[in-house]
Amino acid sequence: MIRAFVCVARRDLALALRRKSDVANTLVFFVIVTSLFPLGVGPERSLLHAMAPGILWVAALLASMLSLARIFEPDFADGTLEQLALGVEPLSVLVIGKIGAHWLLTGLPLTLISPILALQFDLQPLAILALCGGLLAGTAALSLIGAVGAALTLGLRGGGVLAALLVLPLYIPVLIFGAGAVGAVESGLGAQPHLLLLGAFFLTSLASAPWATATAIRIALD
Amino acid sequence: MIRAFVCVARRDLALALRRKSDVANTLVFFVIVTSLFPLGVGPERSLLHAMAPGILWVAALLASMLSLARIFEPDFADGTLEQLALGVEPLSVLVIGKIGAHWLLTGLPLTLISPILALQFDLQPLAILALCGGLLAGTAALSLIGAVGAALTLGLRGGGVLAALLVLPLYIPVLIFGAGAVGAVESGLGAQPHLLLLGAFFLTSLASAPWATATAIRIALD
Amino acid sequence: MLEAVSLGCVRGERRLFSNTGFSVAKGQLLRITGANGSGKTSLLRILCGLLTPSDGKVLWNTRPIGEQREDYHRALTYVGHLNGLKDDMTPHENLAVASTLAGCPAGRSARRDALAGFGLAHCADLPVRHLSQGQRRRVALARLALQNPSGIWILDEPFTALDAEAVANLSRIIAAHAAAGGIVIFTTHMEVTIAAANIVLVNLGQQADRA
Amino acid sequence: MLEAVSLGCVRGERRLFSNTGFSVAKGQLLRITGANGSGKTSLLRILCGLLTPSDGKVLWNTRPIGEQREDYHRALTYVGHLNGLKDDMTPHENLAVASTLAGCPAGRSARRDALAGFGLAHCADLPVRHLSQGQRRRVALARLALQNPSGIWILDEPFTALDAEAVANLSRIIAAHAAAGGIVIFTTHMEVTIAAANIVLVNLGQQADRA
Amino acid sequence: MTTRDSDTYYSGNASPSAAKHRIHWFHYASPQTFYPLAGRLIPWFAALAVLLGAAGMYVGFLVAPTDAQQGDAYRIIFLHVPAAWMSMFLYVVMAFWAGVGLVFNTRLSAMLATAIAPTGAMFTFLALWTGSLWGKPTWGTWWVWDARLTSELILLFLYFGFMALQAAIDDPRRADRAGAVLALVGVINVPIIYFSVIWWNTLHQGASISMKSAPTMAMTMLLGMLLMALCFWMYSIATILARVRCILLERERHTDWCMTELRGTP
Amino acid sequence: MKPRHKRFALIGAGLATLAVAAGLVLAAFQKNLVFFFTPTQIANKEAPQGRSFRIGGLVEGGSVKRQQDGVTVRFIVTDTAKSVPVEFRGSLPDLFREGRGVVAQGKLGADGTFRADEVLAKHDEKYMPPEAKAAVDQAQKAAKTVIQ
Ligand code: HEM
Ligand SMILES: Nc1ncnc2c1ncn2[C@@H]1O[C@H](COP(=O)(O)OP(=O)(O)OP(=O)(O)O)[C@@H](O)[C@H]1O
Ligand SMILES: Nc1ncnc2c1ncn2[C@@H]1O[C@H](COP(=O)(O)OP(=O)(O)OP(=O)(O)O)[C@@H](O)[C@H]1O
Ligand SMILES: [Mg+2]
Ligand SMILES: [Mg+2]
Repeated sequence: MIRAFVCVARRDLALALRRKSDVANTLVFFVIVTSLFPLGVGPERSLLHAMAPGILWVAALLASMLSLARIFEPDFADGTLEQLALGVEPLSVLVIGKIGAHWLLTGLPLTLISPILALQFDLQPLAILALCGGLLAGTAALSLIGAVGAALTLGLRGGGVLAALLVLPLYIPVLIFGAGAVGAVESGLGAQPHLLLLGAFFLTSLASAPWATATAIRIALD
Repeated sequence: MIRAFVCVARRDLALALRRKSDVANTLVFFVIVTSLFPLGVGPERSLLHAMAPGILWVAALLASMLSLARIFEPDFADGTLEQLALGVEPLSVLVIGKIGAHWLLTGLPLTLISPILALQFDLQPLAILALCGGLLAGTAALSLIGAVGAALTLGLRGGGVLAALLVLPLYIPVLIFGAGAVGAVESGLGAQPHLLLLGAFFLTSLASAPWATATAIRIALD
Repeated sequence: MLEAVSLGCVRGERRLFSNTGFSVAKGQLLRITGANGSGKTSLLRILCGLLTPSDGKVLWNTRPIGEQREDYHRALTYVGHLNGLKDDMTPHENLAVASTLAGCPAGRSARRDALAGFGLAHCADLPVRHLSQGQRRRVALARLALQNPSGIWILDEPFTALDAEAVANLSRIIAAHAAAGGIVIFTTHMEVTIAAANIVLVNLGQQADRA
Repeated sequence: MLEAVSLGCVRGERRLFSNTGFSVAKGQLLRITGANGSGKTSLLRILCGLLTPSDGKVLWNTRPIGEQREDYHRALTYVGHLNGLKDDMTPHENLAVASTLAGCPAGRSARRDALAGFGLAHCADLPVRHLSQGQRRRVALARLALQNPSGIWILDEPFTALDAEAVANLSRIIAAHAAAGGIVIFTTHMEVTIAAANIVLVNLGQQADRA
Repeated sequence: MTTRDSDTYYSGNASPSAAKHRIHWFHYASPQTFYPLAGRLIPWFAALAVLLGAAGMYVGFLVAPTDAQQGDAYRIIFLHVPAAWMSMFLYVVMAFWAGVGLVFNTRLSAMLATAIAPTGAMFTFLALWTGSLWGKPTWGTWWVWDARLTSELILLFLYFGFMALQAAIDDPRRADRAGAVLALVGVINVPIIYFSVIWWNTLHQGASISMKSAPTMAMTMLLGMLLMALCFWMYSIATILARVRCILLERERHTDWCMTELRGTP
Repeated sequence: MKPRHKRFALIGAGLATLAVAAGLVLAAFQKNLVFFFTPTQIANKEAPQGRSFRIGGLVEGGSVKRQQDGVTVRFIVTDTAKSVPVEFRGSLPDLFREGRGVVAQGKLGADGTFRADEVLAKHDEKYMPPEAKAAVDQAQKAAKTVIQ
């Protein structure tokens, strides 16, 4: 079981690294979104500072959401998804492998690069720490929830939008607590409660999302 | 020539309306991005007001960029693009048809919906007018420029990011003038010069982008 | 032994077939024939457990396949219309992943032999996106050489895009598999001669025009 | 008359063929043979003008095709490995678009006849995504019935996925086109008998292993 | 517009006879003759670059007087202005050769364009870097979003895009042609950079040197700047030629002349 | 239409489009599209109200006054026709001198004082040694040019 799990995760990582796009795509998107804002909003320091948590978190959320839209689609189109479904191990385990790879390729780099982008906005060191911690748990939760949406809408005609509509209500709490953590530190309060809630959110989705995703994939292949 | 042009545009419109996603996708994205910000940033009025032009324009730019990434890809994958290239009419004319359809499906709805979203931010009526006018010409220019990027990266490994990297330098002026127009009105000046420049930008891309796109498509099919 | 018990299938508004039953024992070949659109692919996917039939059931060793999915999948190899290959990976890597998922990871040399058996030695390390139509099909089929020798092969038009030599080669491989006690279920529109003792035919008839 | 003058083609690091020349006159059939990966598809794409050859040129009525693209495309119909169909549109709509782009818009009844000719009457209004493999191929081929009668047809493996009846039907259509003064250039791995007077063969040889 | 791309599409190296007719014009455009010629020229240009650079530095840092407004900080001008000039000039040259490659399907000109891009990007970066270094003491800020600065930054992105696009495409012929399209589309940025200080009132100063009027600059300062500009020019030629030679060898390694060339220099 | 004619039509249309674009650009430059506003424009109410913008001009000779707190500076920006008082808290760039160019970002107060967040120095395109500069200054004493 572990072997199949590792195999799937490694396959996705290898594919992404080979295409480069998938890794870079999200990162570039994240960097672009955060850097376009100063261009659009104008160079006023205080304004940018106040906007920082919102901009960073919205950008991270969008980056994660957009990259998720196509997590199963290529496999569906070229027939490898049906091969996964015909594999010996439970599909939900393989799905965790795929989601894990996705997170390693998007959530993690995003978290790692965020301190640099935060510098643009003059955030204090503690706030940056809260940002990273929040993103670590938050992006993982986003990947898990997003995968359910992506699987549900696989092969459906209205694909992309529907997934967004299904997934967004669940994304919003992540956004609010995530941006809240940064804001709390900036205004001199502790970020702990926010971060704990994010952690709980992550664990809950870890327990339920893979099963839901696997079921949705079987339905899509039918 | 006109007939083939209309045929291609109608085909793309019909396909998009049939899938619905393509229209709704961009709109939903636009709405989400602009509405998430108040959530992420907090409800401070003056802050939101000052950010408004930037947020609206960045969101429009991203929506347009993301939907463009796949303007030629499906046609490339299912072989209809090579049929277009083997058509009797110049490819550049057919390309204008495709871009036109794309604009009707993204730029136009985006422009039409923007006044409603602008209300969130307390913009004055004149500023909203400048926003719409700017978006009208600006999104058209974005569609044209973006098509070049999409065609250049068709079937490449790093596709998506690369397209963004190629296209963004040319997007930046649109963003600056677009957001500038709204800002100018807000601060009591006329938006006219900004809008005129956006118009010029649009016309210049109209004259050059279809040719570049057609050439890029032929190169990609090679 | 694989049994289909009074299977029926409805796609969209159309009933493709109903009350179709057969059984295939070890060492037997089953060829499904029928015009375009008569439901062959649908039937094969039902046999794999990918599609739920509207009536009837599929039994393997007398138990429904849904109740023993893991064991059934260990015995099964399905090559469909789609090749199930990743364009960005080489044939070698594709085979490595496929064999691991099928529960019997193959070493590098085993994979090399499998590819060579399908005449792909010289392009085993090119990304699949650069291969010709027929070469891709061959990579998909090379999985057959890696799976357990008494398994069930379900092949949907395996001969498409193959040149004459490769067709002959594949026929030989199919015959050998059956001779070794395996089961092969396949469809094809081509006239192929397979030197096997025991071929069962199931005809799904003309294009399904019935309501 | 279509002429290929000392064509050569290099893909990646490999030279697929070189110094290949032939000419096809009106009423002639040209069949290109060769193993998988020998470069048949590449040659056909060069003849269409989609691929630039590394050497040589293609002449139509003694002028390079690049200098008269519009006229050449008006005469040309290409059916490649890919069907060139939109999954979300019906066969009818697909044909309408294809014929308009080819410069000879077909009316509804002409399209209906073309589809019926390929046995698709009953699924002419289903979206293509619901069709079987063979039915899709038929839709792609139905374009042939709408184009001008003395044109050039370039067909890449047109017989794949077709059932026996459809294969016979297509062979008939090809023969008739040649008899009416058209040119047909095609590849196939199947043994097909086409009742035409004048078939030229070009062999691209074995899998291109040369450097 | 169709004739244009049709030429490139079908003819070009497909017609050996045409190459024979052009041979007088394009003698040095053939890789075999160009390769050794470039090899012979490189040392000369490199030497010139070193000499001019030394002279320029000497004039700029030891001879030229202090500026009345800025004191000694202004001396960064001897790097900034030549680098900025070269960044724009090289882009135009690159687009020109890329366009020639696209239209006439000549291999060498496309390779020239590929070879120019990194040098151009380097000078663009140098202009941006020295500019913002200079901006801190004079203007009081590293960076402002004024038209000159923004458009120069866009130029850097265009160079990057050109290089990234070419790197992403395996097939060199396709890479050349795709790059050419991008380079041509980006040319419009160059006049914008140049005229931005006239069209908008920017924080960046206007032109000190123009065709129409006498330079508003002391003669020795001007001399230092011109020497440095010439030095950069020679340096560019030398590096570009060297890079073209590498690209030539890489792409034509299967041809006879490359084989002999490679065997000759073990 | 013959292919040749079609091609000419397309090229013609492209050129016409470019011409209109050029017209729009020229029209745009008739209007003010600026990095900063001059005191004259501010006097004519052409500058933004209640919003952050940039003001540019010369620092009027003898107008720079440092306040008691040591960080606040007041000076007057002029374009020789009109002038605007500016107040700024923070460190000034090295090149900030009386009689030289300056660009300041900030808001115009109700009292007509410009409250700056950032002050940048702007210089012209003239480079010359101090002696030459003195000579030129002598010659052009009266006609001080307005920076562009
Ligand atoms: C990052 C910031 C800067 C950028 C991107 C930049 C860019 C450029 C460019 C592209 C040019 C060439 C245009 C032309 O030839 O007209 C140029 C010229 C020049 N720049 Fe800058 N610049 C920057 C900062 C500065 C600063 C801070 C100064 C001086 C205080 C300065 C002084 C000059 C001068 C004197 C010229 C020559 C103008 C001429 O004679 O044509 N630049 N700069
Ligand atoms: N979702 C659907 N809605 C309506 N009809 C459908 C749907 N899915 C499949 N069909 C119909 O079911 C049939 C599909 O059959 P299938 O793909 O199994 O054919 P096949 O026998 O494999 O044909 P071929 O020889 O062409 O591969 C077709 O007639 C198709 O039109
Ligand atoms: N970009 C590329 N890089 C390397 N090799 C390539 C590339 N594109 C194609 N090839 C090689 O060129 C050949 C493609 O030939 P082509 O597709 O024309 O074959 P074919 O004769 O049509 O084969 P089939 O009968 O399988 O359809 C293959 O051997 C393939 O590996
Ligand atoms: Mg089938
Ligand atoms: Mg082929």
